[in-house]
Amino acid sequence: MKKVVLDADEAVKDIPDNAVLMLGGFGLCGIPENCIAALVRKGVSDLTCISNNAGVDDFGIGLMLKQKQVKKMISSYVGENAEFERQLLSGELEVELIPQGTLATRCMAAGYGMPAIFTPAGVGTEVAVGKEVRNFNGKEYLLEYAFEADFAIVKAWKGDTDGNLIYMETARNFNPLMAMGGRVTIAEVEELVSAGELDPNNIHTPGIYVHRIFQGKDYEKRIEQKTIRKRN
Amino acid sequence: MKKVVLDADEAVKDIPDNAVLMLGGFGLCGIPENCIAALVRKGVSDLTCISNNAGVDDFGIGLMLKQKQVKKMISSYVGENAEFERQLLSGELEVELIPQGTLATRCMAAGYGMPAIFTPAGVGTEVAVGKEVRNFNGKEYLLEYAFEADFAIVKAWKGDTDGNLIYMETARNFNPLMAMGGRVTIAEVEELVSAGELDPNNIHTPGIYVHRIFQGKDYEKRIEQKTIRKRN
Amino acid sequence: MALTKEQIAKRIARELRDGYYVNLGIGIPTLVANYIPEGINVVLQSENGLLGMGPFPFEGEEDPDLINAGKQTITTVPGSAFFDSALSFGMIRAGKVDLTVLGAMEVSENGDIANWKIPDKMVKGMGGAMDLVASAKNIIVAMMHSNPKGESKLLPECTLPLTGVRCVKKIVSDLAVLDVTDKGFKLLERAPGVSVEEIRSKTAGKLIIEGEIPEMNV
Amino acid sequence: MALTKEQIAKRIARELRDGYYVNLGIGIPTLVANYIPEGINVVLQSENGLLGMGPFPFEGEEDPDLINAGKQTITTVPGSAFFDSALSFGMIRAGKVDLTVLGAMEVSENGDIANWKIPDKMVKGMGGAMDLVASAKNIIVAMMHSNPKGESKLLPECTLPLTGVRCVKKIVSDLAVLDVTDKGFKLLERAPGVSVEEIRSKTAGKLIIEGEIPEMNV
Repeated sequence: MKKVVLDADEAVKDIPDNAVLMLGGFGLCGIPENCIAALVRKGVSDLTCISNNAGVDDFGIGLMLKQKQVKKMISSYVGENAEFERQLLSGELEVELIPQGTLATRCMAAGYGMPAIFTPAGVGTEVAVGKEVRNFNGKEYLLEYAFEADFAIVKAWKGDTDGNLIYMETARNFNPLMAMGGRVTIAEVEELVSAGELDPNNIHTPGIYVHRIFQGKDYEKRIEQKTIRKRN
Repeated sequence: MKKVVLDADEAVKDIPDNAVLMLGGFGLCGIPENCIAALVRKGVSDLTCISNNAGVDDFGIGLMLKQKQVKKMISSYVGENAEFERQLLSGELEVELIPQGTLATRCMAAGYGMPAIFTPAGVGTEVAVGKEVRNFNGKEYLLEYAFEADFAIVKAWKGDTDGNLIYMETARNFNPLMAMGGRVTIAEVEELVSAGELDPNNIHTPGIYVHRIFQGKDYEKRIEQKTIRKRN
Repeated sequence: MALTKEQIAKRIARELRDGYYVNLGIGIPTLVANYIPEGINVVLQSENGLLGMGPFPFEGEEDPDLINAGKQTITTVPGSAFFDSALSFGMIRAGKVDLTVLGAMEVSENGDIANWKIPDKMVKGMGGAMDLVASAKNIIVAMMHSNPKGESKLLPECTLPLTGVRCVKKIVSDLAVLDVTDKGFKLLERAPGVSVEEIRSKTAGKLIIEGEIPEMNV
Repeated sequence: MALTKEQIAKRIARELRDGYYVNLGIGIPTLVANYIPEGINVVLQSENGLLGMGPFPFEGEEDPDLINAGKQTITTVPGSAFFDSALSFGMIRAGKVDLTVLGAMEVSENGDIANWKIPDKMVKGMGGAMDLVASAKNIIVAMMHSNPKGESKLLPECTLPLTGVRCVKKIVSDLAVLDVTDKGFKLLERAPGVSVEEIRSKTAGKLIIEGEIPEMNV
């Protein structure tokens, strides 16, 4: 069982054009920076990216958009990105917008072997168009299908050589859900340790869901909206 | 927000006859010993107990069975209990057997606000009788409904005054799932600490799911099957 | 005088009860955290995966791994917990969050809300708004009574694409506090110095006025 | 000579591949862990909520919080992880567990399995068996070829209440190794000294015999 790979380039080397990817992170928080850079270097194209957001013009998935590597985005919110807007309006890029909780739960569903879930989000709105509506206990729910990806790419704080992962604070977000939803799951971590060094009681993603892991480098961890309060 | 109660007796004092309870634990591992003892003392009756197992004759839910406090058990496995067998055969006790993963997921579903889930467990067996079967991608699944309980009673290793819980090893089992499935959730913990003393990154059950918490005492933590290997 | 945004937030803060778990949306709702009454403890939920959100950090103490649903740097309070986005929306769907406060472009007299999309404008997405409005057991909308063109945002029916249906329970606008009832908007309070007549004229949806309408205490 | 239980376990262990995640049921399957071939690393899953199950503890080192799905005291190996029972069955349903080994009372020629209930006997429940057989991508059954009365347990159709349908992929009995194919039980190997004729006579379901059937290497 050799899950450890050298670096991001090795981790993503067999991702083909037209692949469906899940990319963890919320905004620029907890995104797989090293793998995104490697995908940009590799120049793979026509990707479908399932990711809550689409980065900003010069960071995150925005870097892949700039290179026109993305055919379709499946996201809940895609603001803050001028190039994205240009491609969308020109028809170069397809976008499917999905409520955030639905997106999260559809990723989770795949990892739990549940083919579909019911959620009230979007009932009575354009999100419900063409979808099965079902009433349980007087409340209406949409049937939404599980998401699976060819490759899920996630970023964790710490990981071990067996693929167990621990995330930091709100950088957890979609990462453990997408880690479960990949046919092949790639994890980049800030610190890679030997199996046995992480507390088995505090693992967020059990290694069974992770196929490749490496210690990333040069994390920028850019802050999208720095908000502070004054010391008095 | 005062969640801390004095002891098990105070925690269970308003549980009425005919209540539907969830009780955490797998076998005798991670069971809410203090609350079970308090329920026995209180003498409440005609309970429906959702619990993976039914304890043994003189420990766990077996203590409530001996007092004839249980009307119905909803479990996946109910062996190792002679009094249980007697009551079942005499018709005093009703039993509903549910596949273990289905039971776990139905509890989880309530905590995730999902009214029903799909699982392949039991397709083509007597468990499927009367249930909706649905085909997704060529595989058949049963529609199973979420479980909610009037009271969920769980046991954790550590907890804080805001209700955040951490479980120890395999004593986690059904506890976090049932903690999410109770309209009122009672947690007994081996060690109760002040809010802020637990690492927020390692919480297994966020306090929002927990309504009452207390530090239990005199934990026996009985071992059901002591298995050892020889030192050579 | 119409309320300021801060005053709307302050009025909404008076709806908080001790022990509430609360989700505050972006904009005016975020300001509610600044006016939590003395003696009331609430826990703020951020739907990206946090219970126990604290104030913004001091300069130099920003943590890139610690942001709120508006992507702002934040802090935590003692007793906080992190979790993934599925559990976060799970607890919302399960009704564990006591109160959700969010903004709206339009609200209809039956409680429909539109706040995510304007036709012919770039659509950024609904984020977590559809999940929140479909799931929260108690939703208060913080909004201006009229749009910049002077048109009422409290309508018989929403004209914009909906975010959710029959879900808004209460509105606190710059002019009034209103309950959304089976029969329409029920006027509960007026902003200081604002007349019932002004509110009536700026409410396009059905307005129910019963008895004396007191002025808000802000 | 028919295989002993230990030999059945040893033969099944030869089906393990490096890196496999494996769930071993109670009884003979548990013994498989004792025969994992040199150079093969597998991770044992226990469906109550553990990946990385180790051997039984030494006397005095039992931990009541650390048990397996058979409720036995166990240990962990480096790289283990604990989780709740829903995630545990989630990873099973999602096909992340590579191999499940379990016992059976009956298997039918189309792969149905019965192993949880005997009519008119006290029913203890299916535990996790129905979830496992419905979800595992690769199921090997460890069983005696015949019951104590001498009746075949490899049948045209199961007579006992089913645990799962069309799910068993392979059987290792005390007499033979067989694949379960679309057309019936396909004989792959015989126990040392056991004739094809004996296997044929003790297999009530359809048996496919093609070419020479080698003896097992145990």
